Amino acid sequence: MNVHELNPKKTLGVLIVLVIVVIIGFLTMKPSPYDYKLNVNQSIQLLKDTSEINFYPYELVDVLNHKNKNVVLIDLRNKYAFGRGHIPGALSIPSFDLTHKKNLRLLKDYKKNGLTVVLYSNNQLSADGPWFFFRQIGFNNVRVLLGGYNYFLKHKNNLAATRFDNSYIKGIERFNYAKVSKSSDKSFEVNQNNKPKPVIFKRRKREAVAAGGC
Amino acid sequence: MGPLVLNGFISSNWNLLIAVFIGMAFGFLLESSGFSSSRNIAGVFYGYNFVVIRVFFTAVIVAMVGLLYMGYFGWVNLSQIFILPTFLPSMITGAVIMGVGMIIGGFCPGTSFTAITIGKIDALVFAIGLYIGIFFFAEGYPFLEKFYLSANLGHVTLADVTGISLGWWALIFTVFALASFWITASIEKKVRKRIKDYKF
Amino acid sequence: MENSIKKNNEKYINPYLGGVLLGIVMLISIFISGRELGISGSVRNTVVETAKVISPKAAENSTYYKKFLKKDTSPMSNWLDYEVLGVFLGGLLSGILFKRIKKPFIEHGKSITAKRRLIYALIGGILFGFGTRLGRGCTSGAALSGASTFSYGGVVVMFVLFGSAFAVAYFFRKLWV
Amino acid sequence: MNRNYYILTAIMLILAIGTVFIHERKYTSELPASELLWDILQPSRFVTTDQVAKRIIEKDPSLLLIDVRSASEYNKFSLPNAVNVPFDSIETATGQQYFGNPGTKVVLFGNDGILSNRVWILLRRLDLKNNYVMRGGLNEWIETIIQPKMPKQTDPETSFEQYNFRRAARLYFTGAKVVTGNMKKVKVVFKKRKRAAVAAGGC
Repeated sequence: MNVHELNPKKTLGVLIVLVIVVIIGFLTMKPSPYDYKLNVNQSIQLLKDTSEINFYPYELVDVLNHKNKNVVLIDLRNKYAFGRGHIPGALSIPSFDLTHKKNLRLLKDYKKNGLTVVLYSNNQLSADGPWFFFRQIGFNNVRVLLGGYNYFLKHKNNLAATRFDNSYIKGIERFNYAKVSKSSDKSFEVNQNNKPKPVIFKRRKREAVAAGGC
Repeated sequence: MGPLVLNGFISSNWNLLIAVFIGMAFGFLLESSGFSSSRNIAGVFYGYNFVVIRVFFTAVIVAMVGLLYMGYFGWVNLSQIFILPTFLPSMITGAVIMGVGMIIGGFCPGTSFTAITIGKIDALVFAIGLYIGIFFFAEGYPFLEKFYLSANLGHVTLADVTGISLGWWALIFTVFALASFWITASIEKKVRKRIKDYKF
Repeated sequence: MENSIKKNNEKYINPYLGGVLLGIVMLISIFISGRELGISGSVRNTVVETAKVISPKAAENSTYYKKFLKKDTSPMSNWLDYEVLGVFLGGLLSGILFKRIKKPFIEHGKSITAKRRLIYALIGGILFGFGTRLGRGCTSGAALSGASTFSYGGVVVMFVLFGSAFAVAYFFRKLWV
Repeated sequence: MNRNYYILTAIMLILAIGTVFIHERKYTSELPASELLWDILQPSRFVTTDQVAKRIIEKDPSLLLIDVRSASEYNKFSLPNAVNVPFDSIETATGQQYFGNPGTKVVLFGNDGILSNRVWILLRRLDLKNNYVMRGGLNEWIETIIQPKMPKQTDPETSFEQYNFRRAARLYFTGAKVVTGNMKKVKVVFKKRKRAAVAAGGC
């Protein structure tokens, strides 16, 4: 008796179950809502040119008197802080809610309409992380407000004049470090040992891969 | 998500228990498919019984296709699974020796173990032979070491070697296997007409 | 003896059903442990263990045993041993279910005696055991599991193993036909 | 021949054809984008200049200071034993060797903590752990450690302790002359709240 003359009912059943599992797999698969659009190297290159990154406080003048309608301000602080005071016309999206579907769709719309999105928080640092994240997932219209809300609050009446102020600009040396750190007293010499020591590291452990074979 | 053990969903102690169950399923399927009979195994090479080809190729294509789907759905991280390393010269030699051993002995290790459980002495002798063979290899290892470790390609897949994606390979194997099923069925029919005394 | 084989032959499950289920078992194994099946590695472990028991010194000096004689054996390394234990249990279960378990007997072709069959089984086992080490696994470990994870070496072993068996089948036809 | 075999063959063939069209996932060691923002919003990576100074003074062997500024800035001044990994070379082999080593705490610093924070984000994206950012960078280092301001008498006691620590740290880092006489806060016993002065005497 040849096996091909028997009815493979059970085999068919098992294979159909397999097909159902595959169909379930397709149905339950969630496409990730966003993914990296810049690789790490591109992200590093992005940091080199600051003109595309920064939004200066004096640029707010045009936004506030509605001359520049291409800018959307987004307040990343929590709702309470927003309620106590914010830059006029700003939209409140607390930073933890940024990737909610609704907000992501909103940001996508802004990008499609060619609007510049300016993120701000109390200081530059708090808005800088979300800004960098959005740049990496492909929102090239997002900028960060230098100085943050605190600086704005201090200078909101003379924003245009801040063009000549650099106290809010980060990443520059405010001191002559080497000079300041030298003792006035020459009896001791210090900072002799700030040359790096050779550091030897163990290699990082590789990711776990199942062992196997016979 | 998977492999569950590597990603910390299951402790490695449970893993050993699961190994027993997986082995049980494996042993059960080998035995119940007829692999515990050396005549069934050897039959494939004389054209009167293709059960080995059928079980083997079906398992391979189901696992291949299933693996790709599981990787696609994100159920298993394909970069974490074990892929047999490739040492072509020693593997080809080993496979040739295994092929001869299979014809002479009528078993392969897994099938001999299941055959022992149903009381076959020849399977037990085959398993003892396995043990001796591995012992010989271990003793002769100093002479074989260079050959054993030559041409190490590492854990490469077909896609790494050929540049054709794994999806195409799965399709190629599936078509090949399905074709072989239909062809062997007709061969079997013809050969069995000739061998009248063997009842199937 | 021949009669009993004939009588029970019909009780095997459909080979395609066995194949599909075996494929699913391998997928489950990959999903849980990240690896597939294997048998001969466990036999190797046994050899290594016995070598350790009989003469620990010689085992430590042997280049081959040394590879597997680690002080802190990780659980993954004896995964195979547990799996093989399962293979025995599974075979037993199937044997009971399908009523194939009998008193110890020797299965052999009509043209050879039981004694010759045993001698051939031993020779075949020795060859196979030697081959598994060179091939990094047996039919299940290298050919079945290797091929189903698309391993280049696994696919090569699969084809070469069956090819070489086909090539020499003619010379040993008396054993089986 | 049973008809069901044709069905089986067809199902298997369709499944296999499907695998050709599903793209293979790219497995990178990078953190999924969906998890990166969450990590960015956690403030646990920030360390203060005081904490860094303390670790340096204690010669903590697990501490590794990384200067993310350019090489020329680094050559002018840097923190003791700091290693220069300019932000644009973190992905190179020389840069990578410093990050993600078990048992090492990497503290990144720049001029203001903005650049080092961005570097931290990139390192986190590369799934490298145990990195920290020195808040305020070198500017704050100078302001707090090298030129500490004396707290006002009304400040809480902790700020005096901090000031004493900073003066000692300054000594360590600059070798400045010891100013004799320890600044001790005049103990002010805080009453819960000053009551409005009430005229003595009753009615």
